[in-house]
Amino acid sequence: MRNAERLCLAHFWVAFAAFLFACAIGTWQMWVRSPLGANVGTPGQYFMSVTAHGVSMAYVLTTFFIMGFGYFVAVTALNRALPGKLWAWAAYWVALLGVVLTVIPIATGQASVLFTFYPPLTASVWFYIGLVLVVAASWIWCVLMLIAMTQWKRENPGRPVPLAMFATVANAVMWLWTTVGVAVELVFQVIPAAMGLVQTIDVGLARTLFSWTLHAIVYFWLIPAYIAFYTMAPRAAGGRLYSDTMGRLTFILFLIYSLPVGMHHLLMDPEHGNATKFIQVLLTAFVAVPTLLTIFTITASLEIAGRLRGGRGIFGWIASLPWERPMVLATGLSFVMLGFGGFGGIVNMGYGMNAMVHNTSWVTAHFHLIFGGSVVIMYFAIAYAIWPRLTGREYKTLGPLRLQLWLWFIGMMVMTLPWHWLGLQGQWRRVANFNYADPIIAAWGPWVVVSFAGGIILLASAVLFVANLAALHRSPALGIVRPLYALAVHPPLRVPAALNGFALWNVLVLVLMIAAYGYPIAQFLIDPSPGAIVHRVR
Amino acid sequence: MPDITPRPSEPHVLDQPWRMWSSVAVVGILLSGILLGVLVIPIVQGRSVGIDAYTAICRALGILPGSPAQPQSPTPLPGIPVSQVTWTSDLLQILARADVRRGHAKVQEVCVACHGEKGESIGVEFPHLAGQSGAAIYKQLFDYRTGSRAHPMMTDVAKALDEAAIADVAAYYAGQPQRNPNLVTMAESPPAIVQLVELGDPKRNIAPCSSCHRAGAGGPIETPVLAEQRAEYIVQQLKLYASGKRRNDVYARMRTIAAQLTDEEIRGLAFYYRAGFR
Amino acid sequence: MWSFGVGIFVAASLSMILFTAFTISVNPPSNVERLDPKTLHLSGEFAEHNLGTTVGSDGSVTVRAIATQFMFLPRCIVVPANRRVTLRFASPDVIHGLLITGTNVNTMVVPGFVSQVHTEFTRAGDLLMPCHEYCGLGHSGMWANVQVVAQDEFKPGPDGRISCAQR
Amino acid sequence: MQSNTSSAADSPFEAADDIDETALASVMRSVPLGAAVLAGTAVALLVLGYLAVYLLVFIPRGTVG
Repeated sequence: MRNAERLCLAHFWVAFAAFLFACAIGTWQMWVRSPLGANVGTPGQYFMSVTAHGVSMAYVLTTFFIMGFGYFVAVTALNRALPGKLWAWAAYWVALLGVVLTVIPIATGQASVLFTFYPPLTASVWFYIGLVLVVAASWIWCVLMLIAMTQWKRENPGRPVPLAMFATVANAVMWLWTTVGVAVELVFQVIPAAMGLVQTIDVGLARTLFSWTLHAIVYFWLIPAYIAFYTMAPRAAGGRLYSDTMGRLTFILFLIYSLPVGMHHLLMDPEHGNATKFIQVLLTAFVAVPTLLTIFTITASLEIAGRLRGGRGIFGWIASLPWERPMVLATGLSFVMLGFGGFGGIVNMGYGMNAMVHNTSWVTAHFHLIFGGSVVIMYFAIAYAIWPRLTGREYKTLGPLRLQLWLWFIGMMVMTLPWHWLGLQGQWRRVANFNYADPIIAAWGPWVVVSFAGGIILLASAVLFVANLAALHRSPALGIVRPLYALAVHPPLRVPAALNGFALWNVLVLVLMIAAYGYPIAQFLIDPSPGAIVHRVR
Repeated sequence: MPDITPRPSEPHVLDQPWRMWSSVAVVGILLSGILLGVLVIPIVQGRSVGIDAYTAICRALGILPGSPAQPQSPTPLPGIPVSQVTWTSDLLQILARADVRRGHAKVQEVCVACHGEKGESIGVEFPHLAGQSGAAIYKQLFDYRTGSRAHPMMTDVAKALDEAAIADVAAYYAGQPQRNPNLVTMAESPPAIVQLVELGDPKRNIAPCSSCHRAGAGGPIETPVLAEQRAEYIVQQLKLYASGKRRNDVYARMRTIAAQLTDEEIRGLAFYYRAGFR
Repeated sequence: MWSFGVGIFVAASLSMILFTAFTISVNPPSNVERLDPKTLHLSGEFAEHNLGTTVGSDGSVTVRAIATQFMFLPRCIVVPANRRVTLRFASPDVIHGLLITGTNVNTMVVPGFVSQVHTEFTRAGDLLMPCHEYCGLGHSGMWANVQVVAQDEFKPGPDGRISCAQR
Repeated sequence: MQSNTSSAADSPFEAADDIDETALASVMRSVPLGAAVLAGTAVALLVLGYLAVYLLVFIPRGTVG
């Protein structure tokens, strides 16, 4: 089994290397944008940096972490060897090759188009080909996850798939659906333009296809955090999962409602009518359901733990939770950030209300809180939880781990709360510098400096995180392997096929996607919009 | 210790209500969304401003332009173009596939006297054309030809060329070795000029010169590349833009910027981009 | 019980949207009006000299502006306070976007389409209208100024045109 | 990571915990009251925040459409 551990570690180290690098350049960007960094760096350098930050965080950290974590879950939750290990390694190397191909044009300034592309701007074709390879590799991972679950079900007829694996496969299935949009955009529109085969591009169609991917991709990143909430946090706290069914429902709801909602990223776009926007906003409102179910179920699970440890009264159980354990601490901090991020989110999805905040720092604050905050802090907690098992070594003390989690939380709050405020004032996104001589912008200056301080705290936390993991590789050998996954209060004995597989849900996703994206995409085929001239950045 | 001994499920009995109710819920949510978004909201909003239901629904779906909640009064206005060049897909393909040999012949016939066979101009008032963007050369020749830009010599020269010849000439000069940023003049330029080129001037709302005029910057398609260019030519053209005597820059992209530059800055920029030392 | 609460939450957030849509007709700016970005400058309403603020014979105020790499044209827009204004934008090149600080005016400007926002500015003052979508290396230097003036200061010329310098 | 066993109970990762069933049963009489109150309060605050932004910022800035 050493091979499976090496496989996981190989993925995680690529992910965390990209993460550390992205944190460093992210902090640099905040300096450039602040009043302290006037005339630092050219726009070329700045947008190169933004592109690298986005690609590292959104594509490399997430994809490699999720693949590595998926392999870990498939082996440990199913308690059987990973099928197709050679394929898994092949996928790893293909993804790594993709990263290298993507990084070279970014570093040479030939791909300063940000990680969200913005056609008709086009980068060097290698930038896109590299990203396609990363996605293709992740498809291999999806298939391996599906095979692992199917084989296990065949060996264990009638038994419920362990929740951690069920959720991982839900994520794999969702990811296959998710990537269709961006894959079509890249293969049929952007790559031909980047290669010079075509001179114009239908921008409305490109934006629509990208929006297909743009929301669900965030849930792809998020699901590992939710797996930790449901399967690891209750055990770490010394309790049980309040409801296994709730967990299954949550992941199913993520699968069906994360996809037909991407157009809420296009609310301010002119190429779609109000009606289709409204339909997707209504579906977006239902994306809140799985998160609200999770908040309740996990809080109840922690309450079980707290009361078992002697907590009394309505809130007494909170104090008696073992907050010294990184997983419990991270879960608590993650929930706080999820609350603030959710607040920002319901304003974003507010149909007309989106006009108040679209493309302002409010949005940047929202996704940094949700992804960078509540999700990435759970990536930390997962890494801390499974690193001893991967390396066979034990922490000498948990102090630095807790410090790191606290620093991340504080840094994230200090960085993003001012961004919300600035966003409401109209501070816009994606600029290399502000004209602080303007009276409106001058008033923002102090808050920009505060958020920059938050960025520095985050960078310190990121360095400490990698140092903590690296230190473990030289720590004493692990004594006892503690169990990782929580039991449910009522462990599921039989579950309906609907909660044990994805056939029904795939059909419903198809129905929803046809209803939500059928006409919005078809309109570009019925009446193609006038093409825009391709602008090549290189 | 809980009993976790597995027992086989009875899929049909257990599964049927799940199948049914989840489908009902999802389809119900979807239908209510369609009902509200396509019918109720546009009809109610349209009624409040006197737009009939059919028009309101068509606007909501995006079949007709406009908002279902606002009267739409399109006012077609006549317009006078500052340049008649239209960058179509076909034109860009023609430029990409233009005949360089024919272009060379044409250059030797009409251009060589001032701009040189390889695009190295023979006098300070003539721009170097070697390695210049083909689209930029095409745009200027076309504008001379249609009168959007005027020059005592170039107007007649361009009028004698047809569109295909313009494309050939543009492609030929574009294919000559590219001129590179002149590191010496860049190093000798005062910081304020370097800043204008690299960072622009936020206080005056001037974007960096390099965000369009560097090769491969991804700016407007017709933007000329500035590198090792005749300083005198740059000064002259910036002044023409500033005074509004030259106005074939689509949407006044250069007129607005040039009008804000001081004479000293114009000279500084010309020095920064000047040719020499090869 | 909790699912019930979740249901209430979803219903409440949706009814706020519906309430706003029905009472004050708030929608996202969705004006599916195709216009070829390659010929914008040749003729029609987005030709250079038609840009800016125009008051129609019916008293309607329309602002037309171009978002291009890397500036807006006109670079300053004047609008009246507390009066219905229609803003129309188009891009001849790449994707842009804009907001006006302190207001709800916000739209993407996608080449191939006319973006249209109807609004009423509620307070007079000098505002900023930056490009908020990445449009290339000069993106940070792209913004316009917006002057919202009181009704009695808003005096268009005989041709119905008014610009910042004039007022 | 052992793969030679088939029962989840034998796996070191999903092993039985040492929670006493009677203690759990007694705790389950009060769960999820605290969770409902805590999560309910958090969601209520969220809604209040949303309403505050809606009424204090969005509406005064004028309608758009």
